[in-house]
This record gives sequence, C-alpha cells and structure tokens, in this order.
Amino acid sequence: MTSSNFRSWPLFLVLGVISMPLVIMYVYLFVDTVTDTTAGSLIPDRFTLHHWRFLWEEPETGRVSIWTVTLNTFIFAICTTLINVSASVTAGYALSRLNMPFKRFFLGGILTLHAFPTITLIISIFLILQMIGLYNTLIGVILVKTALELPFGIWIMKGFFDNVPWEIEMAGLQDGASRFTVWWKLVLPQVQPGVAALAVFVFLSAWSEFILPQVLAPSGSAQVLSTYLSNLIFDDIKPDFNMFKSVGVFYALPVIVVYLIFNKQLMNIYGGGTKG
Amino acid sequence: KDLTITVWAGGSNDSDVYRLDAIEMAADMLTREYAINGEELNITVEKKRDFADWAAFKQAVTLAAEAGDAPNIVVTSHLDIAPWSQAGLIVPVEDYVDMDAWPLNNIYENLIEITSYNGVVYGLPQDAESRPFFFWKDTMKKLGYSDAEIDALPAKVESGEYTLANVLEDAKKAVDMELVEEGYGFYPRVSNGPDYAQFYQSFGGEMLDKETGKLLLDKQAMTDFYQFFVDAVEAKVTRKNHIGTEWDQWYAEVASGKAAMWHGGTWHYARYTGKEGLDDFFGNIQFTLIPAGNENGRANTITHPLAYLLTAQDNEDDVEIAAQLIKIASEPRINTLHAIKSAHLGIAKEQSNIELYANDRWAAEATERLLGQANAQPNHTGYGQFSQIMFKGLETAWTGTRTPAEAVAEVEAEMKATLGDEVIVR
Amino acid sequence: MRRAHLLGLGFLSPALAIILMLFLIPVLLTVMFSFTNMSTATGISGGAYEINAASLRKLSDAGAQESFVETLGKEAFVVDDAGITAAAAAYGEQFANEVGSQMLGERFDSRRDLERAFRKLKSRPRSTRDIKKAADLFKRSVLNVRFETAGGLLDAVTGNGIEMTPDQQELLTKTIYTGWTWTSDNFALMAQIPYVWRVAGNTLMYVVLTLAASVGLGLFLAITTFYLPSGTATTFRAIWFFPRILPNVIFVLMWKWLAWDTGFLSSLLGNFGVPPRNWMLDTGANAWVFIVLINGIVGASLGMILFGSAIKSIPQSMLHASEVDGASRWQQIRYIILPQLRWPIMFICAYSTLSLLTSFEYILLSTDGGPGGATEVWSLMAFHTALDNYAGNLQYGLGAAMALMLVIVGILASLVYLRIFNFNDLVAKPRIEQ
Amino acid sequence: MRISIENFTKSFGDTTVIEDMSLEIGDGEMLALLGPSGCGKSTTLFAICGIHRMNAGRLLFGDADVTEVSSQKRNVGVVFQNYALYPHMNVYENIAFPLKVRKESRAEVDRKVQEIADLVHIGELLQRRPVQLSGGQQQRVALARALIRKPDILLLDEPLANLDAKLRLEMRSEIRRIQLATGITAVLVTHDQVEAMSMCDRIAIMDKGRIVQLSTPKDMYENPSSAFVAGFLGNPPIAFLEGTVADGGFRLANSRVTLPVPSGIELPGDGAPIRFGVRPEFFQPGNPLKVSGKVSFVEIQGREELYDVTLENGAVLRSIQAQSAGFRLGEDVSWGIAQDKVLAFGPDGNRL
Amino acid sequence: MRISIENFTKSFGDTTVIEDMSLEIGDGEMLALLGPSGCGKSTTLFAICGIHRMNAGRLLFGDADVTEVSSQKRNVGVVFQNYALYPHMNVYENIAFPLKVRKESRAEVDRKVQEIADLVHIGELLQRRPVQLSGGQQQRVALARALIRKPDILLLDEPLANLDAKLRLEMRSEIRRIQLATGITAVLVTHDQVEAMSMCDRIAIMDKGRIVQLSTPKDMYENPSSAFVAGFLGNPPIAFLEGTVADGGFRLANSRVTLPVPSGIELPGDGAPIRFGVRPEFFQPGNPLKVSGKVSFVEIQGREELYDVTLENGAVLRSIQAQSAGFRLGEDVSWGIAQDKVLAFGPDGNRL
Ligand SMILES: Nc1ncnc2c1ncn2[C@@H]1O[C@H](COP(=O)(O)OP(=O)(O)OP(=O)(O)O)[C@@H](O)[C@H]1O
Ligand SMILES: Nc1ncnc2c1ncn2[C@@H]1O[C@H](COP(=O)(O)OP(=O)(O)OP(=O)(O)O)[C@@H](O)[C@H]1O
Ligand SMILES: [Mg+2]
Ligand SMILES: [Mg+2]
Ligand SMILES: O=P([O-])([O-])[O-]
Repeated sequence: MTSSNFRSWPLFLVLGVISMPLVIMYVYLFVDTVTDTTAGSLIPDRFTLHHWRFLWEEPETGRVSIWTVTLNTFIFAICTTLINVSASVTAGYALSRLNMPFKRFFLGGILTLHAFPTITLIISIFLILQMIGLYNTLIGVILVKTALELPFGIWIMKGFFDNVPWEIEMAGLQDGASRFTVWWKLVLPQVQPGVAALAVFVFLSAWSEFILPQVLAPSGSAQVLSTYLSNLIFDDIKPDFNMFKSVGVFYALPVIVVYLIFNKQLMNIYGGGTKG
Repeated sequence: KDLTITVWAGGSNDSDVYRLDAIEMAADMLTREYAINGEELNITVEKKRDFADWAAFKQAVTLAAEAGDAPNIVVTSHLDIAPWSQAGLIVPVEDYVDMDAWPLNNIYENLIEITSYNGVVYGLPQDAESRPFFFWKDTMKKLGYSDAEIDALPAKVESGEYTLANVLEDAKKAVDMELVEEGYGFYPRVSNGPDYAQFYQSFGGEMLDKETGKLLLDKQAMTDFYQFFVDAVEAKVTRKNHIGTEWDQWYAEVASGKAAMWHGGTWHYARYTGKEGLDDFFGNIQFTLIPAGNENGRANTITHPLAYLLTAQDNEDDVEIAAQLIKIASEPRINTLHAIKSAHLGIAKEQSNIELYANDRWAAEATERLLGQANAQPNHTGYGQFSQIMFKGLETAWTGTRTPAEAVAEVEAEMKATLGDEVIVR
Repeated sequence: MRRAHLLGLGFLSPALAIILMLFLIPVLLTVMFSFTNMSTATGISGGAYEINAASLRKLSDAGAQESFVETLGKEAFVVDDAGITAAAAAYGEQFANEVGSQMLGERFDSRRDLERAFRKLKSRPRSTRDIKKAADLFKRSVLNVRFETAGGLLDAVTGNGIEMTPDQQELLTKTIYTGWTWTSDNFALMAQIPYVWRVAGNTLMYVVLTLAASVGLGLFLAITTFYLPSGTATTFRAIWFFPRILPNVIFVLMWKWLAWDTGFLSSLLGNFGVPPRNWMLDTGANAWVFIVLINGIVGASLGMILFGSAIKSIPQSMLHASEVDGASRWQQIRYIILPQLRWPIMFICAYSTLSLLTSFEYILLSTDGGPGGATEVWSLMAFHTALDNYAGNLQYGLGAAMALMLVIVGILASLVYLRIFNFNDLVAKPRIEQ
Repeated sequence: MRISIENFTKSFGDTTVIEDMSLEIGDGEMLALLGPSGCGKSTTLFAICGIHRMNAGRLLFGDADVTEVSSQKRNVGVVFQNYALYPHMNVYENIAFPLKVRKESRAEVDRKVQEIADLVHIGELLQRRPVQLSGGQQQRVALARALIRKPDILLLDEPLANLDAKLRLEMRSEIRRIQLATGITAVLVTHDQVEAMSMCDRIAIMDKGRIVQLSTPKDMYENPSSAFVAGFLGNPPIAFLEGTVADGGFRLANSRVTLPVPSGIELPGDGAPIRFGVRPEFFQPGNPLKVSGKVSFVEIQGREELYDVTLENGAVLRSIQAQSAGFRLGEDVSWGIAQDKVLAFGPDGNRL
Repeated sequence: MRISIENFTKSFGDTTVIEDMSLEIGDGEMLALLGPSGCGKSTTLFAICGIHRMNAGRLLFGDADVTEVSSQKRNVGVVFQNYALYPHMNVYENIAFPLKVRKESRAEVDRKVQEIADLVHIGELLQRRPVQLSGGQQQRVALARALIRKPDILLLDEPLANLDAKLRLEMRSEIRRIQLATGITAVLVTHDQVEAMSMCDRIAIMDKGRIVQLSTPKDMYENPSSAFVAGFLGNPPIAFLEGTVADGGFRLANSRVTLPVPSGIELPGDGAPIRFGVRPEFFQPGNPLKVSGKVSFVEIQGREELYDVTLENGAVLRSIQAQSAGFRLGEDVSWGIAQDKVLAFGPDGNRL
C-alpha cells in the first residue's frame, strides 16, 4: 500500500493488542522448553536443556528415535507434495485447457469429493491398502494423503491454468511444439507461483498429518513426527510437559522455516481456483 | 530356529516398560531352555508402546490383525477379550500352556477369571490394580476423627458402616469449616473410567446378570448413583465443571491435601510420592474400598487388569512360542519388577513372598486390603457402549443438563436402542 | 474418440487413478458399511461360526428350544475307541494302550480335566501342546470350536450325533455367525437416540459460529495487514499463520496452558481476587468460546492468506481513485475492498463449511465434546463411535452411517455452492481446437 | 506461398461467426484484414494457422490442402497482439524455441537466432527477459520468433495495438520492411485503418463475418464500395452529409442548400434519401463549391490543424489544413468542397 | 484554481525521482505533462492529488498550502490510465461514489449524476457494469466520476493510452470540450505528443524528473529549446542531420555537402559538431534548397504519403506529402529543405 493518506499506527495498535495472547502463548511455549518453572508461578526459575534430551539420548524401550521419525516425516511430506503437485498439475491442466469427454462431470465430482469426512473413510481405505499390499507402509500413507488432498490441489491448479493467456499456448503450437511440450515447457513455467503456493500448502498439511500414519502404518518403521509427538503419552507418573513442548517446537520448526521462506509464494494462492 | 516376536503394549508410559521387557527376559529364558534340550532358538523381540492413546492402540491392533499383520503378543485391557475373540483376532491361551503348572497355577483365580470369556482362558493377567477411595488424614482429623478412627476406616467402609452418605456429610463439613475450598470436599476422577462403575455398584448396581450373561441396567441404582454426584455438586463439595479438569492439576491438588476425599488408582501412589513429592504417604493418606452408597449396595472396588493376549497367526508354532513367552513372563519374580516399578499390584500369590514386593508397604497393604474384594468389569461385546452411555448420562446429570431421572431415562433409551437384547433393564 | 480427448484423459489419469482407488472406492465402501452392523467383534473381512456361551445365549433369545441349546452347549470329552485309534496314530500305540486300558468309557466335562488325567499316564506325550492336541482327539462336542464355514459347523454338529431339523440348522447358522450382516438399523438407531439430535444442533452451531469467526477474523487480519508497511505486515501474518502450521496438539496445549485452573488466565486474574478455574471447561458457554476461538483462528489463518492475496490483486489505482474521491479508510474498505472480496469470501465459506462439517481434531484435543457433551459435534461422534471406544468394540457400521449423513449434507452443500459459483462459467470451452 | 480460403464457415456452438468466406492471398503479398471488433478477423487468422478447425470449406497453401493438417505442421508464423512471449525465457530462448522443438543443432540455432535478431535489430538484447524490454522491443522479438523457422506464411494479429503512438509508427515500417525483405506471404489483422493502409498491398475489409471489399489501399480510399468502408478509412475520418435527391442535385436535410452532384454518379429518383461523404482534405477554404458554417472545434496537431464546421442544418463537416491557417473557434467561415472528390452513397449505404 | 508547485522533490528510497521542480498552472488552464516513460509524470500527478507525500517543497491550490492535506480533502478529480472504475458497481454507482462517501442526499445525488452523465454523453448507460462498456464509454465514466463533485482541479493520467486509434481521436476532443465547458484547471499526463498538442493550452515537457520546456503547443513545435523537445513533438517525427560547422555553414557528416545556415542562428566556431533538425513537412520537392538522395521507404497513409530519403552519407530525411505524389521506392530524388524552418542544435542538444 503506497498511499500516504492513512496512518498505520492505529492498526498497529489494534493488531498488537489482539495478537498479544497468541504472542504470549508462543513465548511461553518456547521459554518452557528451555527452562524449569515452579508450579503456580509464571516466571521460569532456571535455564535447562534437559527438555531437549530426546535429541541426543537413546530412545527408551518401545520408542523410536526422533531422528528416524524426522527423516520419515521429511520423506512423507516431500513425497506427498511431489505426487500431489504432479497429479494436480496434470489434472488441473486437463480440466482447464484440454478437450475431453465428461469434463463437467469430473470438475463437479472433484469439488464434491471435497465434502467427504475423510477420517471416517479410514476403515475402507485400510481395506483397499491391504488389498493392494500397501498397508503399514509409508508409501501407502503417502498415496492416501495425496488422494485426500488432491481435489483441493486440482481445483487450485485449474484456477491457475485458467489465468494463463491462451496466446502463449497458441504461440507454442505455432512454433511447432506438441501439446505436451507446450504444457511442459511453456505453460507450466507460467503457473510456477501457483505450483509453489500449492506445494507449500500440501507440504504444511502433510507435515502435520497425524491420523493417517497412526492408523495405516502403525509399525515403528513408518512413524512420523506427529505420531511421535502424540505418542509421548502424558506419563501419569512422571510427566514432562516441557519435553512434550520441546518435541512440539522441534516438530514445528521446519514448517515455520518453510513458511518464513515461502510466505510470499503463499500469498499467491489467490488466482488459483479461489477466484470467481 | 530364528523368529521375531512382536509385542505391542497399549497405554504404557515409561514406568511400564517391563510389560515389554518381561517378554525379552522370557525370550532369554526360553532360549536357554531350548538350548538345554539341544534345540537352537533365536528370538528377536520387537517392542512397541508408542501409541497416542488407547483408541489409537486398539485401532492399530484391530486393523493390523485384519491385515494378517498382528503383533504376536498384545498387552491390553481384559475388556478387549470379548470383541477380539469373537472376531477371531485372538486365540485362547489355554490351548497352548498348561494352566495347572507353574507359574500359571499361582495366579489369583479371580484374575484368571477376568481374562476368560465363555469359560475359555484367553489371556494371562499382566498386572492388577484397583481404584480405592482416599482420605486426607489431616482434614479428617480436623473434622474430629481420631487417629484410631482413621485407622479403623478401611474396616468400617468394608463393613458398610461408613457409606457415601457419610462421605457427603464429612465433605460438606470440611467445606463449611473451610478446611478445603468449595468443590474440594469430594474430588473425583476427571474423566471416564472404570472407577465410576464402582459407584454404580455402591448403590447396588450390577453390570452383568450372572444367570443370563447379559448386561444389566439397574435403573434404581443408576439413579441413586447419579443422584449422589448431583447432591455432591449441590452441596458444593464437588464442582459442577469438574469433569475435564487437567490430570496434572488434579494430581498436584490431591497430593497436597487440597481435597478432603477423592478416589483414584492404586498406581497413583507412584505419582503422589514421586513427581508430586508427597514424602509420607501413609502419614497423610488413608485408603479404603469405595464405600457403599446405600443398603442395596456394598463397599467395593474394581480392578482392571491388563492382560497378555495371543493373536491368531498363520504359523501356529509362532503362537506357541509366544504363549511360552507370556507364561514365563508371568513368573512372580519377573512380574514383581513391573508391579513395583509401576506401582501396580501383583498377579500371583507367591509375590507376597518375594522381598521386593513384600517390602513395598504400598504393594503389600493394597493387595491385602483391596485385591481380595475387587471385581472386574464384565467381558461382554456390548460393555464398551454400556460404559460410555452410563458415563454420558452421569455427565449430563452432573453438569445439570438433565435431572438424574431424566438422564437415566435417556440412558435406558440409548441402551435399548444400541444393545437391544443384550441388556436387561431392571 | 478423438486424439485430443485421449490427451485430456491421459493428463487426468494419474490423479484419477489415485482418487478413484483411495478416495472414491473407500467412499463407496463406506456407504456399504453404513448398511451393516460391522464392529470390532464382527470383524471387517468376514466371520466364522462358533458355539460358545455367548452365542448359545443368542440362540435361545432367538427362540431355539431349550433342549437343543442345552445339547449344543454340553462340553464333552469321551474316551472312546475312535479317539484311541486316532491317538495311536498320532502319539503311538503305547500311549493309546495306556489310555484305552485306564480310561476307556470315561467322560470329562472339560479339556482341563482330561489333560489332568493324561498327565498321570506314564507314556503321555511330553509337551504340553501335544497333550492338548491329544485331548482334542477325544472331544465330542463343538463348544468353543471355530468353524470357517457353516457347512463345517453343521457337519461337526451332526458328527457328534446331534440331529437337527432344517429350521434348526438355519437358525443355528444364522444366530451364531460371528461376522457382520446387512441391516438398516443404524439409521433407525440414530433417530432413536436423543443425544444424536443434540449433537446435530451442536454441529450447526459449530459450523456457523466458527465460520463467522474465521471469516470475520480472516478479513480483519487481511485488511489490517494490507494497510501496514510490508515488514510489520509480514510479522503479524506470521503470528497469525503459525496456528495453522503448529502441530494440533501443541496449539491446543497452548490454549490449555492459557485456560487451565493453574494456567495463565487464572494466575493473572488471581492477582485480582478472581478464584482460579478451568476457563475452557467451566461452562458449556466457555467451552464454546474456546472451540470457536481455536478453530476460528486456525480458519482465519487460511482466510488471511487468501483474502490478503486477493486484496493485493486489486489494482492500486482503484484504491487511489477512491481516496481522491474522498473515501475514508473505512469507506474504502466498505465500498471498494470488501465488494471485491466477494469471490474469495464465498470460496472460503464453501470450502470451510465442508471442512468444518467433517473436522473435529481440535475439539477432540481441547474439550473432547465436553463438558457434558455440550461441544460434541457430528464428526466427533462418528469418530467416537467408529474409532474410539474404551472397551474396544468399535462400531464401524454405525460410525459409517453417521459419516454417511455428513456426506449427504456435504453433497447437498456443494451442489448449492456449485450453483452459486456458476458452475458453467468454470467449464470454459478450450480455445485450441485440436 | 499462396493462400486460398474456399467457402470457409465457422461457428461456435449455435452462432455462426464466419459464413462461406472465400479469399485468395497471393504469394509474397501482405494483406490486411480490417474491420470492427468482433467481425471475425481473429477467427479467420486462427483458421489459417490451424488453431481453430473449419466447420466447412477448404484451406490451401499453394496447392496443398491443409484443412486437416495440425498447427504444428503448417509452418505458419504468428505474431499475437500481446506478443505472447514466453516470460520465463530470455530473448534468445524465445526466438530459438521453434528451432529447439525441432531439435536443431546448437550451432545452427545460434547462427539463425543471430541472423534473425540482426534483421529485427535486437541483436544486443538476446540475454534479456521479456519484462525488461520495451513494447517495441517485445514486438520485434515476437516477430523474430515467428520468422525464425522461415515460415511459408506470417500472420499478425493486431501486432501494434498495444504500442504507444510513437512506437506504432516505427514498428509499422519495420514490419513492412521485414516482410518485403523476406518475401513472405503475410496477413495482418487490425482495426486501425492507418496501419492497414500504410503496411499492406491489399486490404480486405470485413464486417460481420463477411468480406465487404477487397482492394489496394489507394483504390479503397478513393473508391470505397460503401459508406461503411469510406467511414472506416481516412484520418481524420470522412464526414457525412444527409440529404435527398432534388432536381438532380443533393438537397441537404433540413436546409434549402442544394449541392451539385459529381459527374458519373447515377442518382436515384427525386426525394430518395442519399448521403454525401466529404473527406477533410477535400473541404478547404480554397475550393470553389462553398458551404457556410461556424467553426465548432479546433485542434492543433503540430503541423496541421483540424477544424469542425457546423453547417446551418446542424451537419458537421471536417477540414484538415496546414498549420498556421489560424481560424478561431466560433468564427463564421465559408469553405469549399472539392466537388469531384465527393462520394455519394445510397440509402443501403452502397456507393452510387 | 491556480496550482503552484514549489521546489518539489520526491524520492523512493534512495532514488530521487523528481528534484526541485517548480511549476505554476493558471486557473482554468489545461496543462500537458509530456515526456518519455519513467520521467516522473505520474509521480508529479500523485503529488498533486496527495497520494504521494512530497519529500520537500510546497504545493499550493490558489493561495492555500495543501502540502500536508490528505487526498480526501483536496477536492481533486483524477482520471487514471486504466480508468480504475469500480468493477462491482454500475455506472451510476461509480459516478455517485464521491458523493456517497460525502453522504449527500439521494435526490441530490440523482440530480448531479444525471447532469454529469448527460455532459459526458452516457446518460443511457447508467445501469451497466464497467465490463459491459466499450473503452471510450469507460473513459467517459471515469471522467464523470472525477468531475461530479466539482473538483477544483482535474488530473488526467494517460487517459487515452488504452484506447484504439479511432476512439482516441474522439475522446481527445471530448475531454477538451468538457474541460472548457467546466472551466476547470486540468493537468494531462501523456507521452503522446499529438494528445498534448491537440488538447492543452500549455505543455510541460519533462525528462528525468526535470521540466525541460514549458510553453504553448505552437511555440513549442516551432521553437523547441532542445533536440530532445524537437524530437518529441511532430508526427511523423523530425529528422536530424549530423554535421559540423564549416565556413559559416553546415557541413554534413561524411559528405562534402554544405548547407547554408538560417539567419539568426549563432554558430559556434568552425569544426564544432552541430545538428540540423528538418521536419517532414519542410522537406518537399518544391523547396529551393535541394539535397539529393534515394527514396528508401514509402508509406501510404490515405490522404498523405510518407517518404524516407536516404542521402549519400547515409543520413535519412523524412518527407510527408499529399497523396498522389507517387514517388516509388528506390527512385532518385532531389528535394528541397525550407531553409528558414531548419532547427539547429548544439552538441549538448540545446537549440542554437
Ligand atoms: N471461442 C469462441 N466461442 C464463442 N464465440 C466466439 C469465440 N471466439 C470468438 N467468438 C465470437 O466470434 C466473433 C468473432 O470473433 P473474432 O475474435 O474473430 O473477432 P475480431 O474481429 O478478431 O475482433 P477483435 O477486433 O475484437 O479482436 C465475435 O463475436 C466473438 O464473440
Ligand atoms: N513506488 C515507487 N517505488 C520506487 N520507484 C518508483 C515508484 N513509483 C515510481 N517509481 C520510479 O519513479 C520514476 C518515475 O515514475 P513515474 O511513474 O512518475 O513515471 P511516468 O513518467 O509516469 O512514466 P510512465 O509514462 O511509464 O507512466 C520511474 O523511474 C519509476 O520507476
Ligand atoms: Mg481479434
Ligand atoms: Mg505514469
Ligand atoms: O487407566 P484407566 O482408564 O484404566 O483408569
């Protein structure tokens, strides 16, 4: 906003006030991970890295190492993002630009699919996964997550493709390129902001996915950070909330970084399927 | 022979590691036994207790079993025996081990009973516990109880002399005298659990009709049970919004004498004396059975043992090995490690003769005072719903959304609808 | 089919395959499940036939004659010649002879008793397992035996000398089947349970309030940050976007930390003499405030980004024009910005209604439907029913039926939204005709 | 390469946009398709390059029937109105793209790009991205890209519409120069008559999907076949006077003034409504056939001045004169029409 | 209302876009800000209407110092290049918006909108949405919206840039008519010289944030103060000849031809490089001071023909002649320069 007609400090003030509770919560969340506090007090007593011990200590009986699950989580989130974005990008293009039968049906269907309460599909999804032999594998969970998020991705990508000038494509054809080359070399680069925005969205969503890996890949080798975190059951004999928070912060850090790096791309999401 | 035995334990925290480690110890033992017989056996035990909660654990087990991928051994509530055996997910343990031989013949019969279904022993109890009633001695003294009277409380409760009516009375006095804050006279468990069935029993409620083997809704007992909590709220000894209080806070409060009376699990002992720093447990706290509610009922407590269950496997030999392992893990010595480390109660009579156990005052006293009187919730496929509906009814009455009578009417309607023939309404 | 059509379908196929396999078929299966009584106890993939105490009870409830039930329910181990011959084959003549000589004709009521008797024999098999197997050779009842097929069961029953009429056979196989069966009871059940209606009301309230909160807050954030210098705006956006990327558990934990009896609010207000309480679960109203706040803020994060980027795409000159036309900031927002956010607002509303209808994670983690079921919503109820049961008997069928109701509402809602979004405009005709 | 469009018909759904159009464009010729917005110019172009299929009719390049040949195989270069440069490629890559998809060798591509870039004078810009170029430079890149694979035919869809006045002027001659230099057959779509007239050998004026006149610029300017065509060509535009035939002359509407009719015009009967068209350069103080009016608008355009003169009956005539004529607004003037240059149109708009 | 800009400086971050500019615009005057892209025209406009703050300097409307007054209170109407109509409002609402935010009464608004809509000839379109309007109509709506609250000052930022040639012509006179009718003080930003010259009382030519000349169109055309200004005005543009002073005359570069210098021009010493500027209308066959060359480009523009003549030394002169002059490409010609119209510029580009 380049106009000089409005002052920004009143807004700054209002926003500051309503953001206060959140900021306090963040600050305490973080402070708690590196300090100890006497019960009932709000002021931490002393600094300690004890709550971060999960990073370097051997995992206890029946637990997996944080580093294994972190790696799994990255694999999970990145693969989900890759597959989802690839499938959205092709399907979105087809629905936006290509001639094909039943196009209306596909588009409407994809929007409607979005209305399904995915969690209650879990039993059925389980059956399918078992049938195709992907139960209890990371790749199975990746595919499921992808399937559930695809309608959103396709919808958004279609919107972005809708905004690419037809002339670019026409020019490509005229230059002798095949439809595929045109898509790959000319159109795709135009929707790059859209692809980036979608990728960030999918990544963030996959990173925090919890129920699917928990239920569909229960064995240790397919655990991810979300399940690791919730599996730190509050020990009712000697609970360590601060460690729980530390794991939470550890878990959130990569996505916070992703957000901070890509927030500009994220701000491009409008222009995808969200445009009227 | 090489094989891998997978063990999953639900609801287990860091002090419960012996649920898993015991199997490993058993594996070592079994390997040696085989070696003596000249057979080579290499068992790798894969242990897992990383589950978000009981629900997650049960989803994981059932789906894994449906996929033919079940862990060989699961450590879970005995309540799972009914549905899981019907579904064919688990196999009777009695098909593989000699129940008459050591150490199984030393396990308390009532516990074996609890891990049986349709007259077949499906699992081996892994631990026992119970959910006693607690008194803060100091408050009781201020209410006028002498040390002797306090010492006699367990007996008076057991005999039905001290009832829930007295509980209300004393709690109210404590609040009125400002010994405790409003809402802290009687400070119950903050979430659903077997504990609440105890109060139903205190008013004469039975969960299972012995004759027909069907679930039983005793409307009178249920109403009285709800009424008790409503009265407690009205008398301001219990908070209306008590359900949902954070456990952490709850532990800190009861362990510091903020509440006059409460009820909880035997394993809370570890928490009070550990994390909460209550050094002199016996000097500060008296524990008893849950008092009777009225003349229809009795003082009681419920034990909710976890059990080792064997899952159905394609390879019966694996099941047999697994069966041997849980048998060995039930050795009093091994089980005592778990009992003491996690403040649970033992499963076998001989444990009283093991020093580690016998020297633990809590284990010894609790076993003696509680375990003999303890019954369990019924193994019945509909019990999960029964319990859930019962608690939902309690919550609506407690929070004042419904009167006890209305709440019971709703409970009746819902039970009839969902359980049909499987419930008898009385 | 034209080549161009093939190209289109080709491009669509990867997505289509994944969706079909892991989304559409599961949806259809769910519809199917909702017409069954499937639960943990019935199993998912199929059942078996087993006569045991529980199934005998069912049998008599179903009206079988007492005598029939009683005969079936007799556990019997009989040391007879057939058994001995079998034992000879499996465990040697010596053992068979010993059994034959000492126990022929004896009858045991349980296998345990027979095992005990065997253990007294000198030539008994030495492994527990073999003794049990040997004992089974003398089993002359079908109690507690699992048969995979009805035929197997009936043969065994007849094999043990129990005669049955065809009616009895049918009744037997029908009642003692452990697997799931088709039924439409789930829907009748939902209508009968009073609780369900309350949950429906809660769900409506949840969707409406949360939607209002998230759209309102999202708009507020998008607009205010728009007017701030970019550095400040980015900071505030980050503060309000984190709720979406923080792990659910942690985000909810933060709120609990705020609202607990011993939490921040209580401690803070304690200084002013307000007694501590659990602000989140104090009353139904409190719980609702927190539910709406927690979900609303998470929803607002998305709204903020979407509205923010939509405002960014309003041509600057239009805003400049309104300023020189004399519009104050409020008038600029009211007359210029908001009207141009019509589409994104509708998109968010459509998208969020559907997501909210089916989302429950934050409620599960914060109030779990409490206090007293005040904040239980439909999807949470479906989750509780299908996947979360204290005693382990998960009601897949009923849960699926509950989910199906959501699916129906969702489809109706999306049809309405498709109308509003002018679906025909979305399916533009390709301008390249090859 | 000669282009023949034979009985071309195109419909979108129910609406027929082009009906039964035939058009022949000679080898090496540059033809303008001129017409108002929506008349079907782009549609015709798209049919020629194969982006649209023809509903009926045939299209021949030289003697080859290409009606069913795909765009990629037609060897037609197109320059689009908004250039349609590939924003993610630099100038070099943009121009090289058509060669790249044909997998020509690196060296070959380099050589050709350099050659064509020099032809269109953008040799120094090869490393820039399209956004870093001015409109005119972008235009040249688009042209280079269209030309690099030596297409048989060059199609230009309003190539200058997005440029500012000065650049437009410059690019006009530039495009023509290049077309002449390469000898390519070209079709220029435009709705700017100056463009059409200054750049092309022939002009086809279209209206509502039909070609209404096809001729050289000069002929079309001087001999428009209808009022529509006459109004379309000429800057400042021709002014029309309404009136009727009276006594073998032209009687201005609402007026007593009668003007003589140029020789060679066949008038309809007395009282029939007709229109006179007078171009501004033929309404000058020096001409003999005077009409009087008041100067109602003056515009100084540098070397020339433009006047509107409102006659008594309210009709307006326009005059363009060299600068320093110096008439003022509101002045009464009596200027003359060049009688033999007057164009007369019948009631249907056709030239008489 | 008189506008005085005094010592205006504007920077964005580190780059100073306008430095110490002063400019006075008389009451009721229409002034053009003309200059190449990026020279600071829009910036100046935005400072006048208050969208940008001035880093230094003062701005006066009449006698009132408005430097620190917000846009909303300045009572300035602005027409933006892309019109900036509010797409979600119909024409009526667009025009009424400035009144609405002042909460004027319904009846009052109705009356004023009708009045202004009639003034700009869009009375019948009030119910349409902007997308349903042609470019010219949108332009008029923008104008009406800017005028409705009777602003003291009207600012137009390239109001015609997005219109096609024909509409541009039409709107030019329309805007001027309305400005004259309302007597409002107006500033027109453009980079099209024809627009500036034909519409405004005075022109300020800007370059790189400075005003290089401020004068009436006619004066500026005839007496440009620098080669930059001369090159900016005139269509077709002026042609320049490079050369040096030799023997009191102008010696063409790389050539032996020496041209006499018009009287009244003070030449630098012999050998100094200078430039001659010759406008196309002053390079005609009939003029006496002949130079010879070859016709290198012909463009027929309807009533006129444009020729480029390349001289022996490679320099190009341009000539515009009435149609039917009929020279052909490649023809050798010897045409004359109107000697007294030649403009001479020194090595720094300033007029001699
Ligand atoms: N894909 C399409 N679907 C339906 N109608 C179309 C389509 N493309 C063009 N038309 C219609 O066909 C007619 C001719 O369009 P065309 O683009 O050829 O006009 P044009 O002469 O190029 O106009 P302009 O000067 O505005 O570019 C117009 O009425 C247009 O609305
Ligand atoms: N917000 C801004 N931030 C930084 N630089 C700016 C900004 N606005 C304009 N400029 C720079 O200031 C200079 C003048 O810009 P201005 O928009 O006034 O040019 P202009 O004369 O209107 O050009 P045009 O004819 O292209 O509209 C340009 O170099 C431009 O890049
Ligand atoms: Mg077109
Ligand atoms: Mg500008
Ligand atoms: O841990 P419990 O729910 O059995 O008390």
